Amino acid sequence: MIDKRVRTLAEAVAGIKDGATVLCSGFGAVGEPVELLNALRDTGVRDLVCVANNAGTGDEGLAGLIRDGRVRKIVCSFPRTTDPHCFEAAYKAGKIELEIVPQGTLSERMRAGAAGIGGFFVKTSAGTKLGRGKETREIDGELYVLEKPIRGDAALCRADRADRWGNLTYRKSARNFNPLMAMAADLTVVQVREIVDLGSLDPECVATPGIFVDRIVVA
Amino acid sequence: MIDKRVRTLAEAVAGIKDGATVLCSGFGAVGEPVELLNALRDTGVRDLVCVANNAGTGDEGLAGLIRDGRVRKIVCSFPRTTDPHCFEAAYKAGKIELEIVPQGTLSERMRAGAAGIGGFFVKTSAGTKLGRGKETREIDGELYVLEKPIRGDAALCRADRADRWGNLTYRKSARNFNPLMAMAADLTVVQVREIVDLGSLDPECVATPGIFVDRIVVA
Amino acid sequence: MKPLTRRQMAWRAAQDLEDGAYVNLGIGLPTLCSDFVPEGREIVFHSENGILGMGPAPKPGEEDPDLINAGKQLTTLVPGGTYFHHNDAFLMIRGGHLDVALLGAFEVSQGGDLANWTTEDPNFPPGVGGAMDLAVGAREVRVLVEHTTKDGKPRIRKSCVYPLTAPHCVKRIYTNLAVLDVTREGIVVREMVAGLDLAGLQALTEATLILANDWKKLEAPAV
Amino acid sequence: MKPLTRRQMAWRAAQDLEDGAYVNLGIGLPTLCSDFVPEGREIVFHSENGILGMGPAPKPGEEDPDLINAGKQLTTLVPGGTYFHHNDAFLMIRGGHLDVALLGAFEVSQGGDLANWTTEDPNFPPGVGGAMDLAVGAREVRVLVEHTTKDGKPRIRKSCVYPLTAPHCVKRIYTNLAVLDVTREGIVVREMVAGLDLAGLQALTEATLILANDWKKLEAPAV
Repeated sequence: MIDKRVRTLAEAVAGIKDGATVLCSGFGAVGEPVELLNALRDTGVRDLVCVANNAGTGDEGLAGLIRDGRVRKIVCSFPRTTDPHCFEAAYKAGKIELEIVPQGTLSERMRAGAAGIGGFFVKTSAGTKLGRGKETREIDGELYVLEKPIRGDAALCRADRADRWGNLTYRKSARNFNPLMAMAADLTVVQVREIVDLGSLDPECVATPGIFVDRIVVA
Repeated sequence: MIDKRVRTLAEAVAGIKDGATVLCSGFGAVGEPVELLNALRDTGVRDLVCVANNAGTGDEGLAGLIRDGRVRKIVCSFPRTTDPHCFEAAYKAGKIELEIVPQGTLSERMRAGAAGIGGFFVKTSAGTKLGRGKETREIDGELYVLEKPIRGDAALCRADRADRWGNLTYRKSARNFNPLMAMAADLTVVQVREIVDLGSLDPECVATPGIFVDRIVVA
Repeated sequence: MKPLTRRQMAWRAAQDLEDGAYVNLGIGLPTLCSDFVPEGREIVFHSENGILGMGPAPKPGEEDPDLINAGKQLTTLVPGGTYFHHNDAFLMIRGGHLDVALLGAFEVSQGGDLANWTTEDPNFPPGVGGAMDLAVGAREVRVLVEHTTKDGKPRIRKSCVYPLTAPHCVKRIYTNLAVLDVTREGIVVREMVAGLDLAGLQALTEATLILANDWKKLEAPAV
Repeated sequence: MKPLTRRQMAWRAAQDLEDGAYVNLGIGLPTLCSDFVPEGREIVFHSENGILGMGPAPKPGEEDPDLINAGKQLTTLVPGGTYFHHNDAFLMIRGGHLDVALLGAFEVSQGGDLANWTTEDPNFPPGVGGAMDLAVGAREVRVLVEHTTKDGKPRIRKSCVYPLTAPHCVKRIYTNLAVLDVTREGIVVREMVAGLDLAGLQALTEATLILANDWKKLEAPAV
């Protein structure tokens, strides 16, 4: 029987090791798996590379991991979102490495990681500072840069409803990076509002099929 | 006001020119926009390049276009599906050009066309006859080939329900190539079972947002 | 001479959004445009966090914390609106599916280069968000920007001083003083506020301006 | 010696599908495996036309023309099953999300090369379908194939004569005579039908075989 439910947040994040690359979902605080990120901090794990859109908001979740010095490097598109004081303090103190990636490129690099794409050409960042050092190619008269896939050792996600197979639905704009990051990691852990019976999610409306999900926990 | 509804099949396919590249959806006959393809044949258009998974089944739809000599070239993964006699006759008579593309590569090439990706590396076909002549690259010790985007001048698709903005839902495995081809063409025309009031499709369950759709017709 | 207010600038930019257009509004000033869509036009607003069909800000009591725009403000969905994930949102952007991206700017160059993501201030970590994707992906990029900086330095320059968001992408510029088009021949003045002539506008602009034969007075209602 | 029937071959391959596995069954012989999943195991069958959680063939009267498998036969969906588009179906395949692809073959080489898409018969147009994507993308590729052609020629060869589907991809081979693993050392015989010895099996195989120390008799119930 397939049963991806785990009972505790600690079980949910078990096994994520020092130095791991962790995809941290959410757009600002919306869709952010705050409780999973807090539980990850409680494991004592260190030297993380976190991939996220922002760099934490307030003091919980990703911000808490950064505040407690657990994040060696953050790969994100826009670190300064609402109340980024944890990140700003770490950045000014030189305690965190920052890699800025355009939001669409960040998203597409994770999709490539999920889809077995070894690399891809996009126009985004061509001819800019963020495109420097990247392989370029002229395609049909326009300049493209080669981008490489990103995969996580783990992805921490948040959804609305799940069944025991790990099928997921989301609410409104809280979907954001969740379906994408869920596909792009070796271990995908999802906190959900509610777990429902197998077969009660509409098969036409599941946004993340369970094949991408390893563990679900209610939080 | 946005109103993508057209009244007749003839209006729906108007403007597709000789020599056009037409993305023809469907997996075999399931999800195939048979009535749109028949209407396209009735326009008298010639020298089409059709991109499809198969090469027509029976005598209607894509098969009819091929039988009537309107298709100069077909790009597909598997020409011989259920009852492919129109294609087989044209092929044996040397009247149609055939380009075989692995199904996943075909799908990904159209997505690249839809997504502004200039090219991408995949392992599929590397080291095989279908990979010959393609640029290759070793990435992390494995051989990849470079694939290029496909875009259609037009895409003909089939959906279950639509609203006047062109938002679409599908039924079961009739979804197949439809959402993908709908994104990858300059003109996307969709035949649907039913048109419903704006706002009556669940915004969480729309499989093709209307931005990709130009015309809808009930058929 | 009476420059437009920020709300008037947004009003002016909104007048050019055609019925049925799919539009992404950048964070800040461009976001205001959604308040000024001319009566009778249906514009579909796109947000890079997975929304098509964004509506106005929610009424008190109708806020939903799971429904925000790209600027992380609470928003709403209109009938016909849909949700999707981030990757599909950027497929729409990069794949040329948006008719217009209306963006803010630090600078625009004579050749249409856009600089809007970093001033390289060492006190602030940089952040690019979706700006570069929008700049290369939308079918038409328009910019809403004050004509000069607070201390009077031109923002429309021969070439950008700040790092580029994308080269050669801007088509039209709305400022508090003028409406300008980036063309092969140079930057063409389509509209100017009353009391300003080409010499006066040129004095506030580093790029060389060309006055359109059919230029008009830039006017906006009190909004 | 009594070779397995085709249904017995499918039965044998099905015994190795672990509880919880995500599995794609190739067209033809592999499709039969879904009838023989051992009691108590939940296997999620994937179909490249956008289905996870395919069930058995529909009962008479319950057929839905919009619900077919990759072989274009009518099928069903089990509770927990989902639908998605072709591109997501192949993202699952190419991205290494499937545990097992069970495929048919014309030939398999000693090094695990697979040839299953064309015999280059000039009378038939070629067709590859999803075979190449499955061969490179699934975490483990297993093959179900008659040990020899109808006229007795070996299908397990030193190198493939027919054009490859993918090099070095096959891990395990189920034939009507044996279960074989492709290893670095060569092709290892794990099971053989009663009445056959290594010399007898080798005589029907072009690739060099190695007998596993713990080899077993290949047995299947009458299915």
